[in-house]
Amino acid sequence: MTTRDELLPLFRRMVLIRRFEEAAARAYVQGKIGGFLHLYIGQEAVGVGALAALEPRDYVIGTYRVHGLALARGVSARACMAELYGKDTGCARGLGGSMHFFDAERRLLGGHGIVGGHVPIAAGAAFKSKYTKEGAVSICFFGEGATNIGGFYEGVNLAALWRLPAVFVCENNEYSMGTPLERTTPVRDTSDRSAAFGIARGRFSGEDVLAVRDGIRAAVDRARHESLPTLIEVNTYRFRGHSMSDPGKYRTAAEVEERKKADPLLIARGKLLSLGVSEPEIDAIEAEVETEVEDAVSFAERSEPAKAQTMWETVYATTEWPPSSERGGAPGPHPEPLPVRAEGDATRLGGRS
Amino acid sequence: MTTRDELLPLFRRMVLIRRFEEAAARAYVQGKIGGFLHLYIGQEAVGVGALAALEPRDYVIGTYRVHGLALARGVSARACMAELYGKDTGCARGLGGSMHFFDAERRLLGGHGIVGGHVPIAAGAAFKSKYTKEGAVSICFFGEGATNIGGFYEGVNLAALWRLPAVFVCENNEYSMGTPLERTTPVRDTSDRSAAFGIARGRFSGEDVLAVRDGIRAAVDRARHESLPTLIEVNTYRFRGHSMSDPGKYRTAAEVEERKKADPLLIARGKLLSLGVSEPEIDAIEAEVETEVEDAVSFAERSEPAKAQTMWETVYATTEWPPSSERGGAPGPHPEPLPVRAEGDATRLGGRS
Amino acid sequence: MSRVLTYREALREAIAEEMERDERVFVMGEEVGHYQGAYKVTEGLLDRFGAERIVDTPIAELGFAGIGIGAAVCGLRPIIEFMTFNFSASAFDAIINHAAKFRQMSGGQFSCPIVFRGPNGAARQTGSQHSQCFEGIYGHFPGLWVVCPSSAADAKGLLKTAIRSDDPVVFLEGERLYGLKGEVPEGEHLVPLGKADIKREGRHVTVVTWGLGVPVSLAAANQLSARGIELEIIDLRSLRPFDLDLVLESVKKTNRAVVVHEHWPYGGTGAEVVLRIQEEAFDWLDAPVARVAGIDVPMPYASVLEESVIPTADRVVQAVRRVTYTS
Amino acid sequence: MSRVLTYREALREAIAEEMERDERVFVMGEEVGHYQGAYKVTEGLLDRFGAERIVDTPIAELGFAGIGIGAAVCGLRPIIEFMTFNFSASAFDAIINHAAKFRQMSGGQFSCPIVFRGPNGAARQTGSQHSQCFEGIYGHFPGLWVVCPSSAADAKGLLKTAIRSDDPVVFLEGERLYGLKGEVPEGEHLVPLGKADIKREGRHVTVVTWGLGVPVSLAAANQLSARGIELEIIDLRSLRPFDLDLVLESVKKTNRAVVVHEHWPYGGTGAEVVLRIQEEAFDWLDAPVARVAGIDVPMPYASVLEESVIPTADRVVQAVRRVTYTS
Ligand SMILES: Cc1ncc(C[n+]2csc(CCOP(=O)(O)OP(=O)(O)O)c2C)c(N)n1
Ligand SMILES: Cc1ncc(C[n+]2csc(CCOP(=O)(O)OP(=O)(O)O)c2C)c(N)n1
Ligand SMILES: [Mg+2]
Ligand SMILES: [Mg+2]
Repeated sequence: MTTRDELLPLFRRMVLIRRFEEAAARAYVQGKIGGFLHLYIGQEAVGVGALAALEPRDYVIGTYRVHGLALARGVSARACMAELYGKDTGCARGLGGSMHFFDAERRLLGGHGIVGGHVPIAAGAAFKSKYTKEGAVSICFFGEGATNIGGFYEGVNLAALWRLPAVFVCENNEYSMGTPLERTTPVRDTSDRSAAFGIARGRFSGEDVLAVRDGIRAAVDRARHESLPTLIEVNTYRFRGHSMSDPGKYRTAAEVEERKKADPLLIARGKLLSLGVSEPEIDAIEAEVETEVEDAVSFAERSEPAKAQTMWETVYATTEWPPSSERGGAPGPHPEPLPVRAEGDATRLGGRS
Repeated sequence: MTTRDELLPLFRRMVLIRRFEEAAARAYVQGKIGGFLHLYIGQEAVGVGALAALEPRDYVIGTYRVHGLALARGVSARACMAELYGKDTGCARGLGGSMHFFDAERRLLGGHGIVGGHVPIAAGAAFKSKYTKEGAVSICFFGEGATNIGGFYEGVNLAALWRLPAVFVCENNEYSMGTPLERTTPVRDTSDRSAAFGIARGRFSGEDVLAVRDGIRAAVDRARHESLPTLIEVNTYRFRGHSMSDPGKYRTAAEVEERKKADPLLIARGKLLSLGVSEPEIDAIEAEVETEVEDAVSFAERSEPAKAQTMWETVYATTEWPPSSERGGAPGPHPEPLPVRAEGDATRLGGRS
Repeated sequence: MSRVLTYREALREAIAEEMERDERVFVMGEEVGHYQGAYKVTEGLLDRFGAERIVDTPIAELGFAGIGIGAAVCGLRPIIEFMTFNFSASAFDAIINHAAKFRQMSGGQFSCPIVFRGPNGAARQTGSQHSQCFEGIYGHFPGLWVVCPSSAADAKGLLKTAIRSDDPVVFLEGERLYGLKGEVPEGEHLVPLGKADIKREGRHVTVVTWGLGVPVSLAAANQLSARGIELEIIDLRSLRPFDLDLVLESVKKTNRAVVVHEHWPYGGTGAEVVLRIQEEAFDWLDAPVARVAGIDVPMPYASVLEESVIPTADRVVQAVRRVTYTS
Repeated sequence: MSRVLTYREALREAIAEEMERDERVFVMGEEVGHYQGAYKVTEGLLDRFGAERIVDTPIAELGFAGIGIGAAVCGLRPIIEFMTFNFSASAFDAIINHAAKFRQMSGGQFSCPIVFRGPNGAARQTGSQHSQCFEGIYGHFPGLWVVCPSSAADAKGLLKTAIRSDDPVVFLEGERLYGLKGEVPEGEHLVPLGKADIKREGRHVTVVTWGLGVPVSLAAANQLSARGIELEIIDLRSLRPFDLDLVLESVKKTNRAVVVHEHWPYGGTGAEVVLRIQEEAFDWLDAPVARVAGIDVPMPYASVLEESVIPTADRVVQAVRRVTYTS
């Protein structure tokens, strides 16, 4: 039985993701955020629902479309926004950017930019959990496009063979950049691929956050209690382009408008109302979230930029880097001012001979 | 209805592979052949039966365990043996060795050493056939161990998506080097994996060469006439080690002896007898093959070794290689004798300064 | 006669012309068709040549690179686009173990006429997994050609030659150069592989560079020229093999050299060029050959750090001062 | 106190000791367990440590390398064996885009303490797909350590240190060195990463080398010593980063240098060493730095050709003659 107490915090998290990303998109257009920006808008119920089925000890890993997962996992809007701004206070200290959100404390293992590359890593987190018998589950998110690449296959296959406690969640949003599912994937239901691994499968809609939570929970339980992986397809849709630079010509505005009718935020709002939550209560949450996002933006704006020191220190854990000779002109840990002299006559260049 | 005329040439080919590889193994032990030597003994009916379902225009590609395919495709025992001996007369001019047999005329695309790496290449040959509408089918052989690697997955997946005329033949010989199927693969029947691609499957025993031919023919027809790929598991067994250096401790002698009862050569011989072929007729074939193999060995022995010239010419098609400065001490296309002088006193070393 | 095209348009023209000329040529890659190319190099080509020859792929670099190799050894002439070269890491085995070796392993029976192309190097703020240069990697492997044009004209002329080549060519486009404009000759315009080009003549210091290094070095040359130092800028264009003769000729004239490139400092094309210069022109050198490279760190996201990692005209100027002992 | 062990045994001892010492250490790879290792490095370890810590894998280099990375960032200390490093090409993306960058992308929150190890270079007659050297490739990537021991003692001491390192280490074992015997100290024996070792002192020419290049150079040194030329042989051992200081010290003494390595000539560790020597010791050099490398071709199968491709003592001798102007 759904209670308002269950749904309210999930609703709040979804609204937070939505407003956060809207603000990020504005900042991007203003040139305050660089690189790629892949928005999760429309898919919020998947990440929020799925992560609601987890415990703090569980591992979470995702793709370049990671803002929603990070916020759903409890990374602060401040740390997320600051990361987008390339600031030292960001959740990857300004080194990762939009695609590479991390949070060691919350066991968020990224934010990865190579499609499929993180799937074996998720299996590795599950391997560690099994090895140490710590009871943690590893959950891995990826798009339907990713089910065509070897990293996906090898990761899930090894998890199947070794019975690793992992949940593989394919967020089928019907497009891989501009290419619809039928032109990227020979099966229509990506969870069909579970047959190649002989593992359990799941498939459900990503519109209702609680339904997502429950669907994922079954797989999480299977992982935690039986040490068995599951491959799940969640059907969803992104309302925005693949990234901010996507002109979106591969689908019609009408298609997008149609799909927005099943906006997971609308659905959750409707459910809340039917559970007796009042409009003002909901409005209050929305207002609170807006404040939180505004605060995150102004925090990001006023934070210090990412530091050269961090850049050096994160190359190696076990040595000072780089040795002085490889610093080129970039600011180093021991900045070496480059001497500037009055120019001589080029015909009187010095030299050894 | 099997006729003797159908079976006799296939039997002969299987015997040729068997005797050829026995001779190769002897030469290997004598140190006349180097590198790896992966024998096909026990699996002959698979390659011979499968290739009997093909036309000359079809493409064939296999792994490092390729002698049987080459001989079944009609590459001469001479060219094969000479290749093992590293001779200029070999089917890869002594540059490829045991793992890399090629024959452009017979559309044998190798002999490849990277597990799974050749599967996309097979799909590429099929792509070419579809692109040019030439009606050729591409057949690709690999072991059950290879079904765990991304190259296999991506190759078959793209063939499925693009409806390429390809036949993917998994020779399940139950072991991947020393590891039995149940420790490498989460499914017991590798053709189960066809479900991940939504393509047709096949599964049959590799003991009876004609049954193999017929099983493969169905898939070849599907490829040729419907432009659809098939994933087939053929159940087989190798009687020798993974390669010559394999101590084979992972299985008992009793297991191997048991399996030898279903030796495809024995089975074919029995069938021939029941079809009214006489013992002397069979013996004559055997004797003929022995002569052919002996001839191949002596051809290989007396052939010229692989040439440095070939080594240089095969790096690039479009430029002379290497530029003189990169030849080091190796014999080059324009051999540059290295001057030898009487040694001076080391304390009087020359120098610029 | 020539027109001004962007680097991107020049590449597109090369592809279109070669596709017109030879039916065996096709393009394959992610989003090359309906989406018109992630970097729009293939814009309009789907309409013109159809889906059989402009082939959108799923995300399966190893798979479609391998398909290209299979098609190439069977007689087609594939152009495989990596959306960025970073993703070629997923196809690494196909490129180095199959494309580079097919001819050799087969004793010369098969050639592998394939072009692997796509953007190389840093875009802007796309982070460490998306900002790498690959010439230093692919250059290591005999059997591959490696090419990296810096101008619209070279982009067109080299790509056309690469498509016609019977060997595999790794064709690295500057991710920051797509919008660069330049004169491109009308009509058939071919640039031979393996030949460098002097982008600026000068007598004091030889700068050996390619790709993004060319505009950076040209900017430095302008700064230095005002102070009486004239750089000779050699754009290698082809990196494996590279035009050592032209480099040596210039160094023997200037007696000083600087290599400038975006890739990381360890090894790679840059170090190879330096090694060959000191080997073949040692007695002509008046100073050690200096290197200006991308800084030896995974690319950070923050813009301020990223711009400190990529070679700049200032760093070239400093290197020139070092080799001219004027710093 | 020391005993004579083979290089292979020394590696095994390092793994066993570190596994005894630290429960987080495990080994994963193809045939490392029941089969006792394709090259027998892990012989006996399955019996001793059980299948949970000596993990046989399917053929899935990308998958198990990635599993290692995931386990490492979560706190374990995986040793990932590639049956040969050639197969690491299939795991290239995992190594260069994930292991090398995890720490950086996360702003330092995660480290990736993992060892990728296995045989590097040519065995005998295994052909072009099975005979490659990878130090020139992995050395290019900041974030990775690259190590390549040439003796039993170094093999043990470096592997132990690598296993304890908090960073990813690419640990390249000489495919032709496994049977090499040498003294290995009893008890805890650790060799620091990043430090080279003088394997032979001499005053006339500095030879910078590693891996198979060490025995080859030592053989050349014996030949030359009889003629009064004494080579100083520096075994780099760690290739990224490498011990430039020791190299420079020696070159400043001998005024001549030769680099000797099995990998192909283009770029790589060899070219980097040459670049740094000429950069930092230019005024001390009496001759250009010479290179002896594997010949720039995919490895042919035929034995006679293979042996002409791999560096030999004769080729080192010729290079020494070049830099001493005695040829
Ligand atoms: C190996 C690799 N190839 C290509 C890309 C470029 N790329 C980034 S996202 C993307 C589409 C992914 O689609 P899907 O897996 O469905 O996820 P979605 O973006 O829809 O969430 C592509 C092609 C990449 N990042 N990595
Ligand atoms: C990518 C890669 N990894 C590992 C190897 C080493 N190797 C060669 S054959 C083999 C076993 C293959 O088993 P299977 O696919 O069942 O074929 P079979 O040898 O039984 O015919 C292995 C591990 C390789 N050649 N390529
Ligand atoms: Mg998608
Ligand atoms: Mg097998």
